[in-house]
Amino acid sequence: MSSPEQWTHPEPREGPAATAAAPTSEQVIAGLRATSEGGPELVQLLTPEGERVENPEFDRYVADVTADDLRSLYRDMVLVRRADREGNALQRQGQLGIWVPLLGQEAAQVGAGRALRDTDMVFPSYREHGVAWCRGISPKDILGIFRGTDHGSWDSTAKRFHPYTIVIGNQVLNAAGYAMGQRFEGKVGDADGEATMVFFGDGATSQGDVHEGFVWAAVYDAPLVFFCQNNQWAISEPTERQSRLPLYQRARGYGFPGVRVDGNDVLASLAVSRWALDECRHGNGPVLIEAFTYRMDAHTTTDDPTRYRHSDELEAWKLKDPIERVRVNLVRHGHADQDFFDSVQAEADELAADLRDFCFSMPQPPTSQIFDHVYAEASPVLDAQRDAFLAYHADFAGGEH
Amino acid sequence: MSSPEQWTHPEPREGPAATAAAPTSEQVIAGLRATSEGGPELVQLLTPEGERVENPEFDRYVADVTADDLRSLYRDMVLVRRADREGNALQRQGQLGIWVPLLGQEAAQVGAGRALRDTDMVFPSYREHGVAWCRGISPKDILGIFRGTDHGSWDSTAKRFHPYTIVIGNQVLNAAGYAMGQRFEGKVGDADGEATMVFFGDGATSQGDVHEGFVWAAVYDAPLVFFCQNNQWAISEPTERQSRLPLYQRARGYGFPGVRVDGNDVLASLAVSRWALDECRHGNGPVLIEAFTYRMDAHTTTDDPTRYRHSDELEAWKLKDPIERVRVNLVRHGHADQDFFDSVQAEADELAADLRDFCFSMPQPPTSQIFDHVYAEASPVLDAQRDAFLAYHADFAGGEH
Amino acid sequence: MAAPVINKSTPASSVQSLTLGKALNLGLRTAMEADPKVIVMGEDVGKLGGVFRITDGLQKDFGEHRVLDTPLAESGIIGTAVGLAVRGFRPVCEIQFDGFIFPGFDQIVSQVAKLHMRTQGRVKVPLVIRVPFGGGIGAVEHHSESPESYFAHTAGLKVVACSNAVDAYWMIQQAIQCDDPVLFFEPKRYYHSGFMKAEIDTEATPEPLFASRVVRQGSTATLVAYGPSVKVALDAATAAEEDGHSLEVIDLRALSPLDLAPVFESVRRTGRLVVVSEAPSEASLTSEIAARVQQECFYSLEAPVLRVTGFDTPYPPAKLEEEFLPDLDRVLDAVDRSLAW
Amino acid sequence: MAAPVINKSTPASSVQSLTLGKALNLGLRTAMEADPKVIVMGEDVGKLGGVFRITDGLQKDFGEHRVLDTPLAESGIIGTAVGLAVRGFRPVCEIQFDGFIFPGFDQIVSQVAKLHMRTQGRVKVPLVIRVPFGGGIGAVEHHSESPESYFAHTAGLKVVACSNAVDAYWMIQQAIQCDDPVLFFEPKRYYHSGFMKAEIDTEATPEPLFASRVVRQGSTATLVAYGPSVKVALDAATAAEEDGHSLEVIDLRALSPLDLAPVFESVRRTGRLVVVSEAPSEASLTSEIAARVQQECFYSLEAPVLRVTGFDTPYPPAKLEEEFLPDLDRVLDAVDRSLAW
Ligand SMILES: Cc1ncc(C[n+]2csc(CCOP(=O)(O)OP(=O)(O)O)c2C)c(N)n1
Ligand SMILES: Cc1ncc(C[n+]2csc(CCOP(=O)(O)OP(=O)(O)O)c2C)c(N)n1
Ligand SMILES: [Mg+2]
Ligand SMILES: [Mg+2]
Repeated sequence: MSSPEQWTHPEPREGPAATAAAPTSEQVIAGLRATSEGGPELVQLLTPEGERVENPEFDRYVADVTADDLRSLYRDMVLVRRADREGNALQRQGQLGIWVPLLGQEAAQVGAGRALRDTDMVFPSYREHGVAWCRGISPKDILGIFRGTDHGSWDSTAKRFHPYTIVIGNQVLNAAGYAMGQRFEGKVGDADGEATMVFFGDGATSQGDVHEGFVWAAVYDAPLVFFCQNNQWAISEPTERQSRLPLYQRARGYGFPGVRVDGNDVLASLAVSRWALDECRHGNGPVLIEAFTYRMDAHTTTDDPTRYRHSDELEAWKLKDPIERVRVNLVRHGHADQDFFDSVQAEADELAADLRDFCFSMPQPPTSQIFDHVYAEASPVLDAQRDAFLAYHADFAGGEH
Repeated sequence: MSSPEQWTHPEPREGPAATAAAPTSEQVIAGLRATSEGGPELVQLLTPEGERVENPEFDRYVADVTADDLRSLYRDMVLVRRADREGNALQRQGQLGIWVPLLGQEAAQVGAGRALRDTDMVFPSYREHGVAWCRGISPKDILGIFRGTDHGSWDSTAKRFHPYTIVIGNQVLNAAGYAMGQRFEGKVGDADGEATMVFFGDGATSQGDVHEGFVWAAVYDAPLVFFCQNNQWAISEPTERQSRLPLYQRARGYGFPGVRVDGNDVLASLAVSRWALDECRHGNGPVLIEAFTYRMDAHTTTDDPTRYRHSDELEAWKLKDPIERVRVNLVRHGHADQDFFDSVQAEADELAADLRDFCFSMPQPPTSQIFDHVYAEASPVLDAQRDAFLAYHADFAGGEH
Repeated sequence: MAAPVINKSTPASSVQSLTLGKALNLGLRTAMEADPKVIVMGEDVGKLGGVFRITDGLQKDFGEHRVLDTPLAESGIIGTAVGLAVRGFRPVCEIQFDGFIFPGFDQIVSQVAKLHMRTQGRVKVPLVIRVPFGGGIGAVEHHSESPESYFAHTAGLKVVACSNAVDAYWMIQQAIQCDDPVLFFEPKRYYHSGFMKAEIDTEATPEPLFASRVVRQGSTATLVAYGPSVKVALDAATAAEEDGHSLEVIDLRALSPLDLAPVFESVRRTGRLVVVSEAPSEASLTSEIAARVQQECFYSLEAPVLRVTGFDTPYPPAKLEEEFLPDLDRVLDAVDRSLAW
Repeated sequence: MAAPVINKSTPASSVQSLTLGKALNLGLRTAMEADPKVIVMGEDVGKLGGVFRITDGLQKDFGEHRVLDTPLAESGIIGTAVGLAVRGFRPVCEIQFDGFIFPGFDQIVSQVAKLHMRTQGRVKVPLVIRVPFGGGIGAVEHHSESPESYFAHTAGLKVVACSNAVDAYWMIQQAIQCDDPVLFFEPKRYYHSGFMKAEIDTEATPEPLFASRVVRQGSTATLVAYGPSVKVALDAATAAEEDGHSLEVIDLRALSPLDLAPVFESVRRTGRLVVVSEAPSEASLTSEIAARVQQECFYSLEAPVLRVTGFDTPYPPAKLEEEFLPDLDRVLDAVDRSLAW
């Protein structure tokens, strides 16, 4: 998460606003190609135009997906996007310190999230609001992170959805350890096996921890799906600053499979995730998935992408919108009518309104929370520090200094 | 470097000495296969029996190697081994705190070392006495590390041979940075280009720093040869604990070439290193070389390999001795007679005797050395600390307490 | 950039009114112009100019080989900077936020700090690691930490913190010129604060880098602070004046080596010392200051050295940071306690 | 293993005479027998039994899924241990040498220390990180360091150091039972020392883990030490007796949270304190002790708190370590200075 000038309350600038350096037209074209073409190995089941294309390898993983299911995937994406936009708006209105938008990554996340079973475990990074949703976590439980009241209020054990991890890459090793535990406990080996899925970005692939996670998971045959959302950007740096090769090929050097999926295709994301989880359940993990997608919004609400990327790129990706292609498909096959879309929209607006109300009513956390839960077993030194401060604080609040 | 019981002055054991767990015969066979067969992609120019085999890809890199050169390579290996054995002996006699033997890795190191030019830079780990030798560094300059008088006394800038690095993996990033600098300075691009070579072990490949070194070098097209000596063991852990795949294949995921060379074949090591350096000079770096070899001795003088590996393995590798195959080849082709071998042996003994004398006469470093060179620009706090201690020390040495 | 302010005593062009952030930017630019071996590297320092815009415009003017948008890994940033320094460069690494320096910790402790000694002075490591540090910006976890004590505890490193725009401008240049590795801590919350804007005379002669400075004279008690806490201490001193207390304020500037002579001198006069820092107190720089002062000023102290610091907890969620961070009132409370001892 | 020593007050089988290393080994074994969730992981801890043989025989008896020879990477060891802890295991990580903990520093600071707070107590991280620490073994670089202050400065961690075989046996078990992450420092130079062999009654009731202990009573001055320095302090106290000085010696045992009540009590009686540690002094645990004692015992101190520590330099080459390390004479010199203040 970057913290930009907004955070530091800058004075109004005297000079002209920074303008994005104007790229040459060759640069625009090269950039567009690099970021928008997934290459021949991209697994896609639903084209940007909403057409279902056959894939002999992965079709069977979504053979059971009914029109009902597709509508439900659509609904998840719409709701998730709506909550995301509300988060963004709440930040703009000063209700949140920062917001980390997922805009554009709904299909990657909902596809992966819906492939998971209750018994599976998830380690998110900080942008996985869509996966959280699929784990039954309300956007309300995420809000505290960005409002600054807590670090997330869901029960990560009950939901099997680990807290958001902000230090890039850390969670990949934590997930590898968890998955090793699943294996050590004998929970792996057949179709009922458990698995773990860990989320990280394209930029994260450069971190030593991600590599070590690959090494550990490979050596211990851990039932771990590495789910890399390549949204083309690590803040201002394009993927070319992290790797010469497409990221799914990184797996080659470790001896486990790597697959590139169209991250804007929820069906493909679902299929590939199911396949990968299935491999892991059976003891054939780990597996790397690179979901080829695009960060449609800024890195965070404090980021200014006009400084480093060209709007043409965004326009090109708009044509590949993850929600739109499902809508078109549903319409084309007569699987949904306007009523359906309206009702989803209404539901989304309600979700947003509810989130908004919730946000406005979030209480200021008590001062004592600074000291709570630092340790599981009390520390007398910290207790004394707390008692002294709370006494001072009460005193101070009570009388004048 | 492991520090074992010897370092901590253990009392004589009351019980029986630890005995190596006896492996099953299947384990012996599997182990032998894993550690002794390099696989079909192994580049070999000289068989263990001393026969020169053709290699269309790499022959040209040693086309200029004359009988003189081969004798000189032989001589280097013999001298380097002799110095190594002397180091080992000096440790046994209490003259050194520890010794890190290179026994068995002479060909890998001399082949690589002789491929380097003066203008190239080298980043060793802690076992590269053979490479040091090729850089014109006397074994005497290494002795201080193991006697505990200094951390190496060669001039790393003049010799272009960085200090030994003990924290596994660190030097790989340092080398990547150096090679980036060579490139930034425009020293790369043709046959006269500069290059850097960095040495590390099989175990080191698991470290995050080595991965990050791969990422950086790839992204910045750094003229860096990653020279991994896979000596089959990281202290007590076989390579299987670090990777599913042969290590040279790790490069696949980063988009640069990886080659496995017979690390016990000095000619092959020379050829592959020349090729790799040449690629780097021309701007086609980085390149990964895995030198498939074997640690014939203990990890260090404080290690006890009987606890974790079977002697059959060692016996199998003795048949592949790096020096012996060159000797056989020289004899077979009439390129060397007994006089030559005798003279090399005499030279080796002289080197050892000289090293020994030197070791015995190494002075105790002055107390003030504790404080020297902590900073390039003086720190008043540390100076005061030093002055107070040296005064106390002088006082203490002078009178009674 | 603001229009230069005309100042009588110096040529018009040599004085500029700059925020702390712009002062750092100008300091970096000046250093890069002066020495082609100076390079800037880090995450997003190029086109974006860093998430705080401290390197704004530098890549455009100095090129991609002198301002490197690096891959996302801090050990990589520091580790390659070491190699570049060995090659003769003077790298200036930006760590995006305080809490992200830890993946690079090993390279700092094992290589950056030790290489000069390891080579008996043959290899210098003139690199600067810039760390925007401290809280007060309403951020999420890991973005508000004060890790300076880890580095002060590490022999072989030098550590400084600037507290104002003028120092920022000079100290960054001096750090770059220093032949030792310097951890350079910047009070991020003041980067763009208008009230931190200052007249910077680029032709002035700066004070030495590793020297603390009395920034306000007083006689009742002494306050010692660094980085963002200097402003807190100064505000406290202003407020205390109303109560008739004259507080001396010392800006440490150098955190390692510490320049405590002015502190000792001050405490010998005032007999009382309060040390202010956002960092947790346990085994920290504030402990060190207390330990040294009680030793050097044993007979002068009329009360023990007191500390006003962040608590020994992880940095709390943003809504609680105001209570976590030392503020004017907590400092004054400590002064009162000291006076009442 | 030595034959059990017969002791009258307890059944023959419950008392054994063990070195510090063997005591740790037995403590680990006992913990693993008691709780199947306890697993041991690290480099070479399996067949080899660790480079110091502290885990000797454990893999043979508990299997490869409970004693893991891990890949060679410390961030990996700690990072996967966190995940295993989240899954319900109680991992005991061995870091091969003090100087190699730094690649794992980020995981320790960012995850191990913060996960419990981050989850408001919902997720516990009951992991133990064993670190053989300190000098005196004639080793090469990075093998003789004392990094404990870095961890004491890190909120969310608990830190202990054992100084003798009996404590080693109990403390490792208590650390494993603790629901907080514990950094467990072991004085490696005494692992196999015969003079450290002690009678361990495995049926005794141990003292609490996070409590310091007066290990020798005295009245002239107080010495505080931990880990390997406890022996130095005790030797100094014995030597001082000849000069008629009665020194009280306190073994801290707990480094975070510090249990200083017995220290305060002692200093209030003796008026003088010398703190001994091998670690560099700057911004360290010894600074913290000095800072707290000068505050709590302000009116009792007859001399400032003095420190005898390693110098603020990288650990020197082995031939110089005798001079670098605090020894009996430097401790006595400090006591003399304290008495003469
Ligand atoms: C260790 C670390 N360094 C730096 C940062 C600051 N930071 C936050 S997000 C980010 C970019 C991440 O990019 P990517 O991995 O592609 O994920 P994305 O944000 O695009 O989802 C950076 C540099 C961090 N959080 N952690
Ligand atoms: C970061 C770090 N962790 C642990 C060690 C201890 N150690 C020294 S050598 C070694 C094994 C290295 O194996 P490998 O990389 O294969 O090199 P080799 O010794 O076989 O040449 C270990 C674990 C270390 N030096 N650095
Ligand atoms: Mg990204
Ligand atoms: Mg090896």
